[in-house]
Amino acid sequence: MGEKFLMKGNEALGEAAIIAGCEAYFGYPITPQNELTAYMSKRMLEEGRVFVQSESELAAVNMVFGAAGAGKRTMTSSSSPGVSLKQEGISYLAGARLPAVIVNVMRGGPGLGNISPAQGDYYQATRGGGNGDYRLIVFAPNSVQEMADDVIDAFYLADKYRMPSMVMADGMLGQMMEPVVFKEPKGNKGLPPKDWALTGAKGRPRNIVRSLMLGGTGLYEHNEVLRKIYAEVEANEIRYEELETADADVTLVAYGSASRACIGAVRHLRAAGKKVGLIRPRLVWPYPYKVLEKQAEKSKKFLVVEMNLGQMLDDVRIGVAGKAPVEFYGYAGGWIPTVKEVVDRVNQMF
Amino acid sequence: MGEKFLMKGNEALGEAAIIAGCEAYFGYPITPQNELTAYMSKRMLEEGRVFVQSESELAAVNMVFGAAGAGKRTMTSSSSPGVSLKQEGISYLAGARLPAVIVNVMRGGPGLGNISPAQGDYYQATRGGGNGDYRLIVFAPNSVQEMADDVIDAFYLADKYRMPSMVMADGMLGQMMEPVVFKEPKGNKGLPPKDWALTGAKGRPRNIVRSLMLGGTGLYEHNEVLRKIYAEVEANEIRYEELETADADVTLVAYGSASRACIGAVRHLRAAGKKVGLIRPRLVWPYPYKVLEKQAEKSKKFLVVEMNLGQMLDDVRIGVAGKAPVEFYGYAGGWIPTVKEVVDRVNQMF
Amino acid sequence: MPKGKVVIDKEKCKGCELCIATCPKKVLGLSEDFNTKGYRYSTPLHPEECIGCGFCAMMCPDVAIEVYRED
Amino acid sequence: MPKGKVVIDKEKCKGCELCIATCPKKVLGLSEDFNTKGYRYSTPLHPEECIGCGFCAMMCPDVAIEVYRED
Amino acid sequence: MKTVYKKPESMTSATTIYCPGCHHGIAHRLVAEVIDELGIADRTIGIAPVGCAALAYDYFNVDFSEAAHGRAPAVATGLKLTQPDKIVFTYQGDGDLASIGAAEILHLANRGFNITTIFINNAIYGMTGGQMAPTSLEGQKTATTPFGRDLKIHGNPMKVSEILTQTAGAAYIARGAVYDPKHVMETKKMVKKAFQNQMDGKGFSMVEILSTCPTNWGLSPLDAVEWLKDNMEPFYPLGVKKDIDQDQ
Amino acid sequence: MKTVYKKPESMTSATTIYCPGCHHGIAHRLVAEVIDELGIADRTIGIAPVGCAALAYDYFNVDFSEAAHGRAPAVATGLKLTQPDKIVFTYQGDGDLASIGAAEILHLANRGFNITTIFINNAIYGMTGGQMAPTSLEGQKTATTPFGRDLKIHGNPMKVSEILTQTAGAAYIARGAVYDPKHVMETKKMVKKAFQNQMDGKGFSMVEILSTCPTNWGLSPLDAVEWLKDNMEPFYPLGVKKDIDQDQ
Amino acid sequence: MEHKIILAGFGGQGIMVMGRLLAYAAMHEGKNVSWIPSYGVEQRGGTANCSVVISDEIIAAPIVAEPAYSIIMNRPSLDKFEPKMAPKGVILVNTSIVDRDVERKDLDVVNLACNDEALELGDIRYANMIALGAFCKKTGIIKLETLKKSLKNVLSARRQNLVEINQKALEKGYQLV
Amino acid sequence: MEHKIILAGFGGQGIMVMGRLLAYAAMHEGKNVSWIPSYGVEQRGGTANCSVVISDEIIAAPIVAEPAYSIIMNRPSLDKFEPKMAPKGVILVNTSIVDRDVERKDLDVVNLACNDEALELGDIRYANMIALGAFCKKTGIIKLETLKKSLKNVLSARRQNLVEINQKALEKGYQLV
Ligand SMILES: Cc1ncc(C[n+]2csc(CCOP(=O)(O)OP(=O)(O)O)c2C)c(N)n1
Ligand SMILES: Cc1ncc(C[n+]2csc(CCOP(=O)(O)OP(=O)(O)O)c2C)c(N)n1
Ligand code: SF4
Ligand code: SF4
Ligand code: SF4
Ligand code: SF4
Ligand code: SF4
Ligand code: SF4
Ligand SMILES: [Mg+2]
Ligand SMILES: [Mg+2]
Repeated sequence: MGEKFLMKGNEALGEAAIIAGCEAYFGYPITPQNELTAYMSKRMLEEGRVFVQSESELAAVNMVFGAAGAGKRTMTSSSSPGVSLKQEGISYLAGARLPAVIVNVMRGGPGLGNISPAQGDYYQATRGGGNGDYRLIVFAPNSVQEMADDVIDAFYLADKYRMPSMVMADGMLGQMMEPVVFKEPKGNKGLPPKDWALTGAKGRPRNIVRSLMLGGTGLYEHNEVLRKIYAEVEANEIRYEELETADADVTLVAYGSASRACIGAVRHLRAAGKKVGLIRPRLVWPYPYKVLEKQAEKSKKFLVVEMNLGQMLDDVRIGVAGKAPVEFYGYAGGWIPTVKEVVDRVNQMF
Repeated sequence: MGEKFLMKGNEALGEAAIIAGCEAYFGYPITPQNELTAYMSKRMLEEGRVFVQSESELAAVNMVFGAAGAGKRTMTSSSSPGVSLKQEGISYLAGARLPAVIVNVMRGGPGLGNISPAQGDYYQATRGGGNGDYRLIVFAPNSVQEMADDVIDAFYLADKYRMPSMVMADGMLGQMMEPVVFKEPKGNKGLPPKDWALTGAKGRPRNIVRSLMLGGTGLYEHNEVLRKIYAEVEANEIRYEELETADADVTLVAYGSASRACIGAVRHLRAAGKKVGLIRPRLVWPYPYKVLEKQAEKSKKFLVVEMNLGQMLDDVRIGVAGKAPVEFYGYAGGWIPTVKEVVDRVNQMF
Repeated sequence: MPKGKVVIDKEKCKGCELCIATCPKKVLGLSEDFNTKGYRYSTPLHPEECIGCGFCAMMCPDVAIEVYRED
Repeated sequence: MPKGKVVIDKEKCKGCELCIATCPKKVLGLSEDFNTKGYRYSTPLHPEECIGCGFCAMMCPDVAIEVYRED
Repeated sequence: MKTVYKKPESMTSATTIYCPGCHHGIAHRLVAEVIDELGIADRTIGIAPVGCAALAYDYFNVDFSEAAHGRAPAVATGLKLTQPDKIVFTYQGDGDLASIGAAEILHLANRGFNITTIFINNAIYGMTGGQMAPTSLEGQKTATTPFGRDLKIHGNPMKVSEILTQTAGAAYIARGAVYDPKHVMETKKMVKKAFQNQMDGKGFSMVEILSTCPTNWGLSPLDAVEWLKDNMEPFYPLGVKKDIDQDQ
Repeated sequence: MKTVYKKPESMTSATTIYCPGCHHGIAHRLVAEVIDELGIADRTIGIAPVGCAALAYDYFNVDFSEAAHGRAPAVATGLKLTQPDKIVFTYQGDGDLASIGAAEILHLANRGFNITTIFINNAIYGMTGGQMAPTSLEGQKTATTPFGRDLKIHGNPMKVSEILTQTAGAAYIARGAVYDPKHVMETKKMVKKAFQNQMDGKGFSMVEILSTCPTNWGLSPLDAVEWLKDNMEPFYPLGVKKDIDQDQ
Repeated sequence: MEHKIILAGFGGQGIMVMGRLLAYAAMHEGKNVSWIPSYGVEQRGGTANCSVVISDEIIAAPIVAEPAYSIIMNRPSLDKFEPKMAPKGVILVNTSIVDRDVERKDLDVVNLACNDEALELGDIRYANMIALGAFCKKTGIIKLETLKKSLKNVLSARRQNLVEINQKALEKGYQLV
Repeated sequence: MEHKIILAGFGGQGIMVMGRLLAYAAMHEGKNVSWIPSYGVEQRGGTANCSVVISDEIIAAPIVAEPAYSIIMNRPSLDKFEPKMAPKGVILVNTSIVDRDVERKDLDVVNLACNDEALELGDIRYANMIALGAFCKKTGIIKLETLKKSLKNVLSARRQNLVEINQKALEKGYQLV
């Protein structure tokens, strides 16, 4: 165990990226993730690595495309509207099978919205806001510690499956300070070599990085490769936490910031003798559908709590598959559930 | 009934927009929707209306923001990667509650992909590839005739609910010629006045068009307004077609180009005595969940057919809610189902 | 020298001192006390010196100043 | 005048005639027949006139031409 | 007594969110004064940027649209082309105009559409807390150049007005400042010309205004003025850079 | 007999998809010849645009990356900064570079990062079937200017090289053509200089090449050359526009 | 009845116009009809082709994968589409340009030197109409009269003066089978 | 036990540092802790405030809506947070600047002229530490020693020379209650 630091989530994301061996960071300022860009502007230079404040989010994600194509660990970060601008680039990364880490510190939407914490980009993150069939491995941390851990894993899994991954946080997590201990990264242990990288064709046939597959059945076959990889990720990488689910009559489902109030609520309601549990997906893609399916066999009701108008709700419905009613509790544009609110809402279900 | 024309889908989209009173079109070339931009470059000038070939898709959608803000009927069009670039702008349109029509003539993805027909942007269209909680009214035509009809309705519904709408076609529909008869548009009958438009503050207090809601509970309340409108649209505007569903053992679900082979397959299979039907959503948002739910009470199995790796599949699963198994048949990157393929696949289900 | 009059809306003032620095007659200075937003505000310490040139108003980012001059 | 030799890969040629127009010695012309891609291709009609200046190759967008010259 | 100065009609009475001494406020005032003097308030439409001036619509008494970060020129194009009789202007910061919106302003200027732009160059991203802008100066310490802007690492400061003079469609490009009454008056003339040009159908006109950001420069408003004079003005010389009326 | 001309090593033997007489092929060849002559094939990384040259990687025997439409400068930045010892070049059309990618090229040039750009100006969008480009000329009929480019409606043609000379970071900006052997030779020198500059760490270098698109201009390859000489060249004068080696 | 047709040749041979004419005529005869070009990069220099489907019912698949009918105007098109033809399909081959025979024995082959016949009318550009006229006679899918009447719909305003000569070409092709 | 604390005042009053110090000290005492600023446009000129939560368990809500404790350094903050305080909460008010009394009767009020006390130490900038020292004594949430030890964590490298004087301010505040 290393030293314990008290750090802002945004800064912890940055330091974790440094520890994970991020060699190039490209970003553009936007609240509430500015501390991350600022942190990298200092630390990357100190470490002799690449930092560029790009002219836009579009440029940033395409710089990432370049650095990832060079076989480097690379990252970009933004907040909601900025991440919208990256959608084409993210689709390209997925299409060209380039590993990279994208951070979204979500804020209120739609449009310019505001800078309060929100979870309105769940659809975008889990279903691909860009064109075509592709997926990101999407981490949904709920604490500064998890933000640090997830960045390290995000780099690793991106390399493992040769696909982009995302850490989906929100303004609350980005802005708050909590204690954090940085874990030892796995390095390149168990990772495939990046023999596809563009490093100059010295002593080998030339490499090409691309998502364009014109003519014939190239793109069709490429999509079958993607389908296979995504199935593999779904088979291997389901991550979630359960809290008091074994005998729960009501099962809460929540991720990220919203899940913290739910943890408090479960504690509170259990103390009051109510059988309430929580399923908290740690990755929201791949999604723990089977866990929900199993839970639906015992739990009488589900309540999805999100800081949006109901997005993960779709996934819970798919997982529960009609075996129990699924209710929703959520608001968008700056609402952060309190323990009391969740408790009150759950109490209506008994 | 008007004259019957033989027209390319892309051109029919354009002519229908002219008929619907589109006052300003902003576009950027991309295959396979180029004929639409070209058509507008000629016809809009002939009609004395506004045509701009913008410097990019980003610029196009933000020009639409301007023209919509002026209270004009306005449209932009593109194909998959270009529509990805519009995601921020679309989110802004939704946030600022501006009516506008966006056309996506989808091609193969992810990334640059290819220019073959595909349906890989279903998620993006129905769940908002941009940031925040917002929806588009999404039309899914399967013929040149429907493309023409849908554009006219898309303008009308956009104005009715003060939100952007989308016509989601694909390369096959855009490129093919079929007979088309242009229907009479409803004009502004039954539509609310655009008293919010930016026309100069002569004789009235100034108007402001925006999605930014800083401070206090403004954005929260704004999202509640959106939630209400979306619920209204969901209550009023469900559109779908059913084919031989009454006694179907197997129900196909498909939209757009993929649905044409399914229609052929239903015909073929019925001729062979197999009880097969088809549900074809004409709008994919709002989605006819209840129709599927009802059908799941009688149909033994469902098969979703899409030219992607399974996207509407989520919606069918939500609608069917575990009452019957839902299978999937689809490939991405240029695959267009043939009648024979669908027939063979359905036969495996008996 | 014409005679001028400067009127400052103390609640609009943010105490930036741009007006103070620009006044050719050193008419203005910061108040001792705070306005409700917590700023020390600009105020005419020597109103009699004012020539109504309007420079202070020209420099005020918060449109807190009105200037009048004898015809 | 030095003596040159021009070699044209008829399958690479797309018959654009840029080489033909540029040849100072009018060595080249279009073939009567088509290559497998359906193009009439450039061919030395007067090979003996070639001075090996390389202009034709310089203009060929399809790198279909090789040029040699006597030392 | 006759009134020498009063709040322009085209401004609301709202108190701005700008920091004490921020030149945004002066720039706003000049625009409002010009709108008043030209008598166009009831047919003017402004476009607010994403930046400290994002709430500009709270301060101007004319119709206003928001624009996504950098896209004000595109929004202006949509508004103006559909209503050629209206006066449309964008108001943009250096991050908005020179960084993320570089393509849009370049194309608007090159097309030469009849639109007016007020460009606030404060050599920093004010709104987001003081990051480097394309216009930040060599050596300037910002939130994202903690060791100072190093041209090798962070690239060169961008002279937007000089670049835009090379576009065919720009009718008028000028750079002013508002750090003293003399410059306020000169700059106001520029702003007026930029609006008058639009009324006369002359094409794209832009006034760049060198401005302070005391907060993110970490200086008092008065020290910020000195810093501007000592550092920005030498690198970004004031004056009219292009004027088709003069050049012809 | 000695070899006067042979396919450069840095080109593959694949037949291009380009139309007969398209100048893309000549431009490719020049770049490949320069790479050969500088002996940098095994450390060069090219970036293909979205445009007719989207498949450039099929024709060059060096490492290659695709880039999203217009974003080649950004992709180049990612590749170059992480591997400063590599030679990175973008190859972009006028739609790619001057239209959708205007912000990226402007910022790359202004930063002055050590990257080389080959800019194919054929006054049209080739790949998508002949729409107006920012560089299309007044009166030019294209798929999206069916009545000819009207400056009032469609805006002015853009002189990209002239604009980029105003950036601080551009070390070398030149405009060549390849319509006859003389210009091919001259333009090759420009291309060589643009690559040599990168090897010498001098900063951003770009060569604009006026090129034909016989297909979308609706002309034979030879008529297209004449059209280029008669129409494009007068508006886009050839020559070195900026060279820090000369200017100093 | 549903007829699935492929028309294929070089870019300049008027393949698309031929397809559109067929489609227009079918529409005028009250049929469901679809026309779709193959589009894409491969078009440059390669073969151009389009699918036409004529049907009494809604057309399920506008892109013809297995044509029952085809008009083949050059050699690469023959190479490409001969293997794809439906069993016993009708294939019309422009022998003026195509330098090999159809190999499949099950196909119903019409060999016609379209270019040569067109040249007799003054220009090889009418080869497409020669072919279509012959196709019309051979298959009976559409009436010659309708084809002739529909010509005005597919020729641009500037080319309306060519209606008559094209009608002649159609007739000539019709006669040749 | 979970302690929900709001610290509030003007921008320049060192509110954030005060919060971070409290959080650090709590961390050093082995507690779960969170610190979060209110961020946004309203910061400019308005009040700056941050939430600190110190708990033995996982912290469910880092943003404090209903503080049980607060340190109020200026008048607008009192106006804003007094109504939000939990019943019977502890509220420490900097009477050097705040020109009204706390109105709620249920609250446990500590009035302290922090600026004046700080001035005695040489600079009103130490007012925040005076307040925090007093808060420490009053609430017992954290040990004075831990606060003092944690100072080096929140002062930047350049400011480490100010550790001692700040420790003095903490002590002084501690003594004043
Ligand atoms: C797409 C997008 N990217 C980033 C931001 C965050 N952002 C808001 S304002 C701003 C920059 C403001 O700087 P400038 O344009 O110079 O205006 P100033 O505040 O200095 O007046 C940025 C990057 C955003 N809102 N949207
Ligand atoms: C985001 C996006 N927008 C549009 C396109 C479509 N597109 C492909 S190439 C091209 C323009 C090509 O023109 P140019 O850059 O001049 O290259 P050329 O083909 O003339 O060499 C366009 C608009 C695309 N692929 N991606
Ligand atoms: S009007 Fe002139 S003299 Fe009077 S206070 Fe203002 S600046 Fe000073
Ligand atoms: S310039 Fe205005 S805001 Fe600044 S001190 Fe003077 S009156 Fe106050
Ligand atoms: S080498 Fe010179 S002379 Fe010989 S064919 Fe080529 S151009 Fe003509
Ligand atoms: S230049 Fe090349 S492609 Fe063109 S005709 Fe000559 S050999 Fe053929
Ligand atoms: S941050 Fe800077 S630009 Fe923004 S209001 Fe404050 S001083 Fe002005
Ligand atoms: S379309 Fe034009 S640019 Fe593209 S390959 Fe053909 S001639 Fe060249
Ligand atoms: Mg700025
Ligand atoms: Mg081009």
